[in-house]
Amino acid sequence: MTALGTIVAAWLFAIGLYGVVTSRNLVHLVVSLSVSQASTYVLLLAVGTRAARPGPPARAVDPVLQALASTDVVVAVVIAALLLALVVQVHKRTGSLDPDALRRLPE
Amino acid sequence: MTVLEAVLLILVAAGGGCVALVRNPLRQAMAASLFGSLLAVLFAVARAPDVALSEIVVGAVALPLMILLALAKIRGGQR
Amino acid sequence: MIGWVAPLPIAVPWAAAALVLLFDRVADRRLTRLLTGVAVAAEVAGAAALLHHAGAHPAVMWVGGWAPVHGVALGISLTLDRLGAGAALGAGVAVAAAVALIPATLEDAGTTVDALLLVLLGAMAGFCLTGDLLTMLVFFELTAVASIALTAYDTGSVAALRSALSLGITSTISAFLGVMGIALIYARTGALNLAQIARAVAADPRPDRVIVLALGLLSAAFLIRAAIVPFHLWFVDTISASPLPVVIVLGGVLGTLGLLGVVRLWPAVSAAAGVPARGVADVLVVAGAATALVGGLLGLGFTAARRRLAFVIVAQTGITLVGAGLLSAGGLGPAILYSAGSGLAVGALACGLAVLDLARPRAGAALLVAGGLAVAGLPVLAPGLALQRLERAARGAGYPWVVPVVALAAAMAGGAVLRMARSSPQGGQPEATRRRVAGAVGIGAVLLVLAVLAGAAGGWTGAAGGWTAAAAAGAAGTAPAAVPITLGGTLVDLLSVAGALLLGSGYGSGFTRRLGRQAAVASTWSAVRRLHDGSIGDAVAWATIGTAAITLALASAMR
Amino acid sequence: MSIAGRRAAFLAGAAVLVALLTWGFAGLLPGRPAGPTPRVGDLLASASGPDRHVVDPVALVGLDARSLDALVAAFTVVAAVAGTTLVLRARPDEWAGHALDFATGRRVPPTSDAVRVLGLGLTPPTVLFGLYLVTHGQLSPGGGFQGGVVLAAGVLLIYLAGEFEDLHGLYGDRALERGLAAGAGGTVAIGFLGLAAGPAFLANALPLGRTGDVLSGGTIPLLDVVLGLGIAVGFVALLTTFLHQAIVLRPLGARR
Repeated sequence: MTALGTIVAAWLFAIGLYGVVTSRNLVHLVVSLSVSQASTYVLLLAVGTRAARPGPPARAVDPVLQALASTDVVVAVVIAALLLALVVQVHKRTGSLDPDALRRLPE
Repeated sequence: MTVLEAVLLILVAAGGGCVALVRNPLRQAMAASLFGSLLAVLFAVARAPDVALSEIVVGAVALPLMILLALAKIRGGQR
Repeated sequence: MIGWVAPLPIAVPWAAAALVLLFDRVADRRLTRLLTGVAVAAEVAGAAALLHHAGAHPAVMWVGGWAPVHGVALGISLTLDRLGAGAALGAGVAVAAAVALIPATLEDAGTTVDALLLVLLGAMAGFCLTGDLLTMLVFFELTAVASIALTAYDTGSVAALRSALSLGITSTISAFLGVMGIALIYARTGALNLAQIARAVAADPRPDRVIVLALGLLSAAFLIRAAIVPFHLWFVDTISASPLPVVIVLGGVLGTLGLLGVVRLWPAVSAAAGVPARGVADVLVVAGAATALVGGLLGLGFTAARRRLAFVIVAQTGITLVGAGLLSAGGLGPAILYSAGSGLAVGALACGLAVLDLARPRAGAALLVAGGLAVAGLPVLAPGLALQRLERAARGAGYPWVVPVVALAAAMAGGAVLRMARSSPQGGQPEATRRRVAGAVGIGAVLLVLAVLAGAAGGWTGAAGGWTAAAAAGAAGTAPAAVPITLGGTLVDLLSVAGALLLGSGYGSGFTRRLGRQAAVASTWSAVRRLHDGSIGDAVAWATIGTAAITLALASAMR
Repeated sequence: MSIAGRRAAFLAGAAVLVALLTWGFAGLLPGRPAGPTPRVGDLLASASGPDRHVVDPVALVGLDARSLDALVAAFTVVAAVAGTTLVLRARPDEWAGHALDFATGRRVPPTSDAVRVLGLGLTPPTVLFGLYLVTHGQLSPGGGFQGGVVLAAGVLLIYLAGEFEDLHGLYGDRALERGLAAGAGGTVAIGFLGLAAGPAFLANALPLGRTGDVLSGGTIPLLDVVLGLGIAVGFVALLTTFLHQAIVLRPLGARR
């Protein structure tokens, strides 16, 4: 779990950010962010799993990390909703969802 | 690590790649729902039931639903 | 007694936020405003009491009564030292100024704005007061979530919506980095309490790549929010588009709190993990100096007032990081004083811009000039008195080269503000806004007076002891020392004020015009402008690059 | 930056970052003897669970030992929901029309009886499951956060059954936001209860009950209920705000 888990975590983090950086659609951009988010859960799981812990074998994943991750999952989706609300409002104002259409050269 | 966990991890990695690389937001919403379900199964198998419960409710249902509603508004405005 | 007071700066604003939302329709608007004001005042009073109480050794209070068992911290601590209490006080003052400025700037603001400001205040106080790494991070994430909608308050402006998205996305990525860093630290030490982490790391002095990677990720997480170059792209856009009361909070304290996170974290663990203190200081001082220079230079280069203000704040954060990054007792004191003074100056500048928006050019320009002199380092106000002391600390820590850099950055930032004042628009004087003008001018003046008072009380930073993560054990750390004001420091100060006056009066603009005609300079400048066009993808790409750079620098400094 | 330039710059930075992540993660693999201290989580799970009459160690950590984190999470939901309503508030150039089908632009036809029956039939079991999760947080996986979302899903099923306009009339514009504020405020009130009746803010000052009972664990079930109701109301508020946007609000001048 530990070795493969950490590799998958690094992959998910990077591919999610790649989606964000190269996105041509704001909805897509916000959803790509949730892929990077998943990498933190996979890492917490890899760290909290039995084999990675010292001491006698425990039954389940470390409760501190479970508490952190299970709360974070719920919080993350509310933040995603807030970002999607901004996206909806952007679309109302500009009629476009292209992140690069929002750019404006500063004075 | 069990074989099942390894297979699930690889599926999660592939699913995450799909979500980030699928460019059509509607298809992406479906991919995100699948990705959330896969994560939930992984957490359940790896004995993190609390996280699995959160993820199945949020990742597989709530988030995709919000994406669909946002897209619905946007489509409505485009016509 | 202190156990009673300690949770109040967090709990009172939150309780008030809940009440404000609850009685939104039932109660009169004046009543909810009063409730907001009382809650902010209570936070300020509570933080002041904690500051007064915190002595050389920090008091530790365990939330829920979960005291350590066999020296292992099971619960969350509130670690009450002067650094944290002072920062919580600063947050309270900034939010008070923001709340007071709302009537002058956002006439139709509803109760939701008050509630969000209160949630933000409680979160900032919690971030300052807790001694638990994970709790720090979740409080910090909440400060971001609460400020997203405040930034986008003007939903009719595309720039406001874009900058709120940029803030939301970069701060979310910052939170991911923080969680990853915490997971690594927990994997290695089994602890989340800062003091216990420090002890666990110190018990095993072998160089440890897990801890080094965790430090890199966590520092990047904090520096993204502090808008250190190259993490500053989202910040410049956000400050340019946010309502002015929000600018006071975002630009005046929230960035500095990111630096507080770094200060709490690094000395606690870096030395034992195999990165020599000098290596850490090198990374921080270079990042701070680069940020100060970029901020000063671009503050002069751009012409829009709001964008200039954003770069001036970036320069100030960079100078604060130089002081904190010296990792010496002598550097931290001036850094604290400087961040307090510069935050107050930012508040005064925001008030000045509000007055200009109300079409009172003379009063607005006066506030901007006073704020500009503060930024430039006039040795009457807190920033100047801090810079005087920073000169000696930098030389003492072996970074003499940073003294002229900081002076130059302060001169350029001050000059940028003075140019803002000079190019302020001329408008009519509609009679209906007299009360609003008086309010904005008054708040700005009060903030400037506070900056003078903070400078006069500059000695207190010397006694701001016991700031390390001494929670479970009460282990003593490096306390900021009193640094005497030297002749050299005063000279540097006066030089930078003179430089700011020269730059502000337009000196050198002919030179820059000639320079701008050269092809190479012109193409570089247009590339710089394009980099700051508010692209969200650019902000994320540069955040990735910066994170990689900081982690790489730390890893290569590893023994 | 140009799009190609941004992609190249990102790829360079990301390559270095991924290399560093792999380098550091490799240090987690077995090989280095573990430190002397056991993890806080294991200590809490083995030693403190029985003391607090709690079966699920995750609830013990999340709502007792680290209950402050749960408060922060609750207020994060408050801030996000309040922010969403602030961002999506109707502007002067919008008007609220009848529910429109966003695919065709026609007024929504009444939902077919089959869908109504299915949606309304699924509602009671979903709500029951949500209530079970909320009230059994200290006994089994779940708790206020998860149960709250399930409860919200149950309410949403009513909407899916085509009752949007009917239900929207039951409460005012911001009633849901107020419900969420009440839930989050309730957690602070429980915190003050600990300060008044116990040793410290958020102290578990209520009788602990018998291990395995629904009312065991002191303040843990109370926090679960308060959080669960707050989260449920908050999620319903979010979803209805989006639904309102999608179905009801039209830009002025749009074709009817």
